[in-house]
Amino acid sequence: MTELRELARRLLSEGTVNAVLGWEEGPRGARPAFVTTPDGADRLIFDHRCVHNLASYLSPRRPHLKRLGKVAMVLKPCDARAVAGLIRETQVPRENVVLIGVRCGGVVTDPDSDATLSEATVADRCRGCPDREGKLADHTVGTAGPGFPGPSHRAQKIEELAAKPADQRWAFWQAELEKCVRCHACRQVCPMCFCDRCLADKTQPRWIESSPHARGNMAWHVARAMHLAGRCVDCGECERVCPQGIPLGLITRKIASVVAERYDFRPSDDPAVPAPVGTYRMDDPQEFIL
Amino acid sequence: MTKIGYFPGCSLHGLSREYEESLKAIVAGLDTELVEVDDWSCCGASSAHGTSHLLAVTLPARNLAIAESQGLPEVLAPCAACYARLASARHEIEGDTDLAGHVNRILVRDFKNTVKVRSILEVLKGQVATIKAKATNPLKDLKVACYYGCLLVRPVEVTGGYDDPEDPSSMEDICKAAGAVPVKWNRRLDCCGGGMSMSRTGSVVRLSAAILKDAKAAGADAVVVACPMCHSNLDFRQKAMQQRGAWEGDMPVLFLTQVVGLSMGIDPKTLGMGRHFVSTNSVMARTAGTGSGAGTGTNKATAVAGEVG
Amino acid sequence: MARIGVFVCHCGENIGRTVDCHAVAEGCKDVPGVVHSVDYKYMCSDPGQQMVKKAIEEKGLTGVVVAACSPHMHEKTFRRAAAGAGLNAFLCEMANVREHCSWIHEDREKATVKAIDITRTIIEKVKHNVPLSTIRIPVTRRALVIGGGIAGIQAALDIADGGREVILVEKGPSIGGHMSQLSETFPTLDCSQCILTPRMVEVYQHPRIKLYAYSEVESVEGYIGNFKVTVRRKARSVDEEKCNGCGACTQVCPNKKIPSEFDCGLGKRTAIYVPFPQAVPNLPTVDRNKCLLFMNRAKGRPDTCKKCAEACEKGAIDFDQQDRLITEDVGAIVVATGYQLYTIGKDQPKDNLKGYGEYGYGTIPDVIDGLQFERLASASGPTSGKILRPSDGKVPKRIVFLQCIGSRDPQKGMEYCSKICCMYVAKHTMLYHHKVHDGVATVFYMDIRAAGKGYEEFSRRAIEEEGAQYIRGRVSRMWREGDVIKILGFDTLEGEPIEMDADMVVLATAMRPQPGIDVLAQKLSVSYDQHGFINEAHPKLRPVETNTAGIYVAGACQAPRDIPDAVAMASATASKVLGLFANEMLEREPTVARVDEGTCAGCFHCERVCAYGAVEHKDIKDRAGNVVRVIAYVNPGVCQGCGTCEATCPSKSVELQGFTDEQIWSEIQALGV
Amino acid sequence: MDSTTPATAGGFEPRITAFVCNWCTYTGADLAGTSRLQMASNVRIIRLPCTGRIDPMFITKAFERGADGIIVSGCHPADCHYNAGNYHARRRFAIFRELMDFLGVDPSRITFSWVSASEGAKWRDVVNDAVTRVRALGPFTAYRNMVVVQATAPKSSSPEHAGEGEGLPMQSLAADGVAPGASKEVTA
Amino acid sequence: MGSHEHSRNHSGPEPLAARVQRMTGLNPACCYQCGKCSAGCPMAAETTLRPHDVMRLVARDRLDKLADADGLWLCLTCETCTSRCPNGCDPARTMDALREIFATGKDGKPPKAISAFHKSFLAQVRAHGRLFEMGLIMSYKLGGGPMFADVTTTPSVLARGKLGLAPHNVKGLDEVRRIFDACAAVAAEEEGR
Repeated sequence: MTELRELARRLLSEGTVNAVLGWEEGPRGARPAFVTTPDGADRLIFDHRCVHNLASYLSPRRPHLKRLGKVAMVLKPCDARAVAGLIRETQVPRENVVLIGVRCGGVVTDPDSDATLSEATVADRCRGCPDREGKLADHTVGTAGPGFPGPSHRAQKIEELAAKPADQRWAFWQAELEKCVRCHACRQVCPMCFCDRCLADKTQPRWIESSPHARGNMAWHVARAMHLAGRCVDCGECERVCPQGIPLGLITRKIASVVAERYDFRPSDDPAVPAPVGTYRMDDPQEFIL
Repeated sequence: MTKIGYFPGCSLHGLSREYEESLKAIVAGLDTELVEVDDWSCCGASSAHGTSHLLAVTLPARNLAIAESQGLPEVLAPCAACYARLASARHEIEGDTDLAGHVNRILVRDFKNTVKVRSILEVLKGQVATIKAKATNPLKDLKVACYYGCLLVRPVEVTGGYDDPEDPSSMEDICKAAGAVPVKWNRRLDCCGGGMSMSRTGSVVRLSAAILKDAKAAGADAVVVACPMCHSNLDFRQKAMQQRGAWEGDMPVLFLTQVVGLSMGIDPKTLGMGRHFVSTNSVMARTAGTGSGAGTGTNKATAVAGEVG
Repeated sequence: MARIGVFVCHCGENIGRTVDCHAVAEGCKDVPGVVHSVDYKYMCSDPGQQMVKKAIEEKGLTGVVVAACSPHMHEKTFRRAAAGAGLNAFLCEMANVREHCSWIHEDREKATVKAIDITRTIIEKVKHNVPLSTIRIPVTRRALVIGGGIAGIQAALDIADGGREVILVEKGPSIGGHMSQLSETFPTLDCSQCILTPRMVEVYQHPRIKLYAYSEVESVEGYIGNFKVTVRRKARSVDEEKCNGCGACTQVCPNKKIPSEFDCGLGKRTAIYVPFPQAVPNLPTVDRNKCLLFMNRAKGRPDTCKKCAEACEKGAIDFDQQDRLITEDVGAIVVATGYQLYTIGKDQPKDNLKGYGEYGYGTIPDVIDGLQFERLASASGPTSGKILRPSDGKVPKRIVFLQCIGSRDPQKGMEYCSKICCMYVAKHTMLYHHKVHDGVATVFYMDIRAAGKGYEEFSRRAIEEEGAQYIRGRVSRMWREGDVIKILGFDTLEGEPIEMDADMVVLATAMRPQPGIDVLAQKLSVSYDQHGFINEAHPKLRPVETNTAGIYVAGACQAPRDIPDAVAMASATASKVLGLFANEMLEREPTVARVDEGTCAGCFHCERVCAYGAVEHKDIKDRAGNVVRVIAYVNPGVCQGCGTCEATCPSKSVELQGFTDEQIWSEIQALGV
Repeated sequence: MDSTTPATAGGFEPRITAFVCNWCTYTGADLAGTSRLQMASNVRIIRLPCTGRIDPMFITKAFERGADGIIVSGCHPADCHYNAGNYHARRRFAIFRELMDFLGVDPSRITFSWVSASEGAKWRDVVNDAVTRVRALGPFTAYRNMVVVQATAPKSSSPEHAGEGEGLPMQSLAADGVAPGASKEVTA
Repeated sequence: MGSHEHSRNHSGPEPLAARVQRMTGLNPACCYQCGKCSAGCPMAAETTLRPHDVMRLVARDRLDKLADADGLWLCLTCETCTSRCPNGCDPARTMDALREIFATGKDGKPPKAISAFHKSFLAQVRAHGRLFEMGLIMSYKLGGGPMFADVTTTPSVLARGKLGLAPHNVKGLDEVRRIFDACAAVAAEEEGR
């Protein structure tokens, strides 16, 4: 923690950056923080409650951050994949951000909880996560816990669902999709959803019906899943912020596994690694095509 | 000490026991321990291969399955024929899930096909530096014709390509490390007649004699082999070649392990030098006096050969 | 408000027999926006077209739907008719009720319902059609030809003779290519140099050809009609302006033992050299890897030698010359980079190429390839045209030719047939017999492929009149024993194994594209196959075009080709180029993508999926000139109109004209329950 | 299979929307016509320049608008008029198909095929097979009726499940903690 | 040609090429008869069927011609043919499959000596789990092998301590026999085709 604060203080006092984006202690647990003065660096914390994917603040959709000019960001290994994605898709110039990597052995599901990190409380995405530090970082600080070996509960649920007859899967998702109120929190929090004008807001033509019934919701979540295919970094933020508790992570994770199996691709924290959708191999499998 | 699984095969416990004797004699010096596959059974050889594909895969698979259950990651099969059968079985099971299922049902084992099969060349090739270092009695003037035959380096799909199938070099490298001088010759990949020694001796005589003649023309003092079947055809059958007028003279035929053993100064008797049909005395004479204790070794070998001859 | 006219065609009985055309016309009348709906026997006939024109004029139509045959049949016809009546051609669309309906169904009722569906779908689409106009792009009427072999020479001469300027870029020090290495050519046995040299000189002297020899294409930007090409003029270390080609420098060069590339290693050259006497341009080049002065420089030692510079009266030797980059604007590019031969050695450029261990991996000295034999047989070659074997200079009395080495061999070489080997092997046996009267030429072959004018006659002559021994079968192994080469083969016609002694063996090795073709193809954004051959746009109908508009392909870089093929292709590219250059402006269908600058997020997914490199980055600046956003821009000159970008764009900020989301959405809506 | 009564299923004719590329499949369908190959009349073709132009949203929209089945068809690999559009489409729809399957849409409602300009007969077979397959699946009312919140599972073949929803599987999943919250029990 | 057509095996429901392809996973039609296999075959001078002949006869459905006793059984399984084949055919594996077809005895017979040797060899392995060489020599001679060919050399073999006089039985004999029985059952099934 001291290491992190000293580094942040130095970057701010030397004028390398105008702000450091990290976490601080809030009234209800850890919360994102913008530190703009060297003294403010002491507010910074990093521990297992620092769940949020701060990369979404780098999105060009957040002009207030852009106005700050060059910033530093505290970076978990998983967030590094999102930053790499933003660099890859020309949303963030690499030279505009200083990345302070923190070594990480897992975070909890809920940043507001005061639970300690344990097998019971750890976020599902951390199960089996092999990365203790992000390779993209300019500086790396702190120490990491041992991490949590798998298996992911979501992966188990996906298998469970996949094993059921299609009509039961349909019923399951109908029940879930009916709950969606189209608040678009999933979109707002997603670091990879950075369009100025979302497809869902386009009216001519309107591909996605705007009223929150299952049919429009279906179109929305299908579109979201397709847009994130091969781009989703599995930060779990969409599911965490969903006020209706829809298990969105099941969809993104399912698609991630499809992409991994078919195209041997896993989200990378190397911006030079191309995403699998937008490229192809002449011998891609095509068993489903007559 | 590296441990490696060991599949002797029937020949090394029978007609070619000098191959096993010399192998066991040199591995200690190479800091290697052979862990024999428990209760191993015959690989099926060319007879299973010529009769039933399934049999030719399942018999080797039993041995690989046992090795797997012993926790052995790799198994050395010094006999080139056993190596070919084991490695082929491994390769075929790997590429054919139906066959893998079939084999597992017959064996009633949970065989995962994880064991790699290694030839003697592959194993010794990795030890060239050690062989060179341990060669207290390098075979300085011994000109050897390294004979690969058919099964050691091909097909590449089965061998994994540890050596070039058309222009191999591993045996020459090993012999060089032992101080011998490999000659350049042309028939080192030709077939000796293989398993037809008993059933079609005439063919074996024709093919093996051509090999020996070429080795002789290239100036070789001895032919080096790594296969009991090749050894028996080239050594044991020399008499038949002479009788049929296909070959004159005596060409000693040595196992590669014996060449390495001699260079290490191991007692020729331990290496089974006396078990050959064609006397190896000329070889011993050539290597005499080049290293410590070689003289006595040579004498002993001569004595042994004399006894049985 | 849309005013759509619907015209239903009976096509005689073709549509009318199964579809109730009148019912279709009636069924479309109640579609909102339709103000006119009629049926007629033959819509494509003159009176039919008049009906359309008249309705446009009288009813003030804003869109026309012709329910008739496939748009591939008559879309142009009706669009022209609409344009004739003053309606933008792209406001007219066809509903395919013949091929997709009346011809494939028998049930009249069902077919009529379907025809109405189809027509209504297109009506909904047309409501969202917008007037489009043909795109016009200016054309720079100069061409670039890459490769100075016979194909490149022919293309350059034809284009230049057609009145347009040509830049000819050749990688090596001289043009002429492989043809300049050949002795005589099949099937006429005329001297290769004799027919080629005049053409080379013509290139050099042509007022409209700018020759850049010893140069390579560095980069290519732009699109059809508007390419910007950067050429790297490699340093020859010789001042072209000063040199008079006297050759004094090459005489004094002390390093005389360098294997000559032109003689395929059979002859020697100096470090400063002219590759062959007829070279164009006739300029020496310093091989900096072999020149003593440069070798010393590389080791940090002071300059020594300089014998060539001392011998040069003109002071043309310039050891400090640097590579120069030159930019040229051209409107079309011809790729004619030619071929190389497969080598049988152990080191191969690709995993699937293995070389031939059974033939000694190229280590047997008297086993040579076809081009080496050409040099032996050539009067200007290292042996002055005598057939002498490389190992000891003796005349080989028994010569064996092996065909299909590396060709038709998916295991170790190429699966394709190299096409020219059958013919040049037949030629080689003849040249051999002409020069070695008591010699025996034996050929191991699989098939004799002599499909060409005079080819079969030629190969029969080699066998029937000149005594070549043809054995049908391949050779399993080959090795050297003493000074003979032992050959283990099989005669499949006799059914006998053959063990044969030869004094020399000539391998007819496969033709492959030049090394580095992939890099060049990527620079040009043209596609190539797994072997590296440049892909033609269509194997039958567009054989000399590539998938990138404005780039053409000639000769053996497209597939194995003989000289007549390569020359024919080259002339074909020239005619394509001259056709393109016939007008100052190029007209293009307006089916291209456009970016909505207001909503583009600049993620460039479109750029990644564009097969043509049509997507560019565009800076959006504020009033002070600062770049505030970078967004995508589709170059209409390059876009081919596939629409993959639009399907990929997450925010739907790019639209393909003629197939916009709104148009397709309307079609899907129209099919609704 | 769908939640339709057996009586309507008997006379059911599926509506199938086909999204095809202009150069291969559309031309192949033209050839089927020129060759007078008779086929089922249930398919309505929407012509696109390339399979690369086909957006998954087209398919969800078509289902919303009442399509019971979809055909997506274009040029064979290596034959794309635009070099690579079909390769991009292949990846896109490989993923889309698995997504729809995961969401409970029977993948056999969506047919993917490569039909070249010379494969008129193949186009006929693709059409006929798709019609037969989708006819057996029954109308896809489950999709277009999603707007009316319904608890009816789309594919319960057993009549006792019709109208009362797939309460059991949902509850069992909910009990596992994946789907917290009870589903609304509103009948169509 | 008439007799050729006449002698083609039309009785079986499955053409030979298809049968071989099913057994080997390789398409016999791949052979373009270049003869490189036969050029390298060490037995080309002795056998009546060279590898490329075999490939041709399989493609032409000529099981009758493939039955020649001096054909397939002279193959040494050296795999030179396969390793040099330019077109990825596998003549060695194809001949394995054919011998397996013939081993059932329905369509043809291997030469007595070779078949006796294989039978004796496998019998030893089935009996003991490993090869008992002395037993093999005895059983081979009794089973039809040339009676006196090797008798002269056997004593010298014994003198060098090379031949064991008693067989070694492996502990897992049950398993070895199960393998033999299961493969025999599969062979019987194949014969039924």
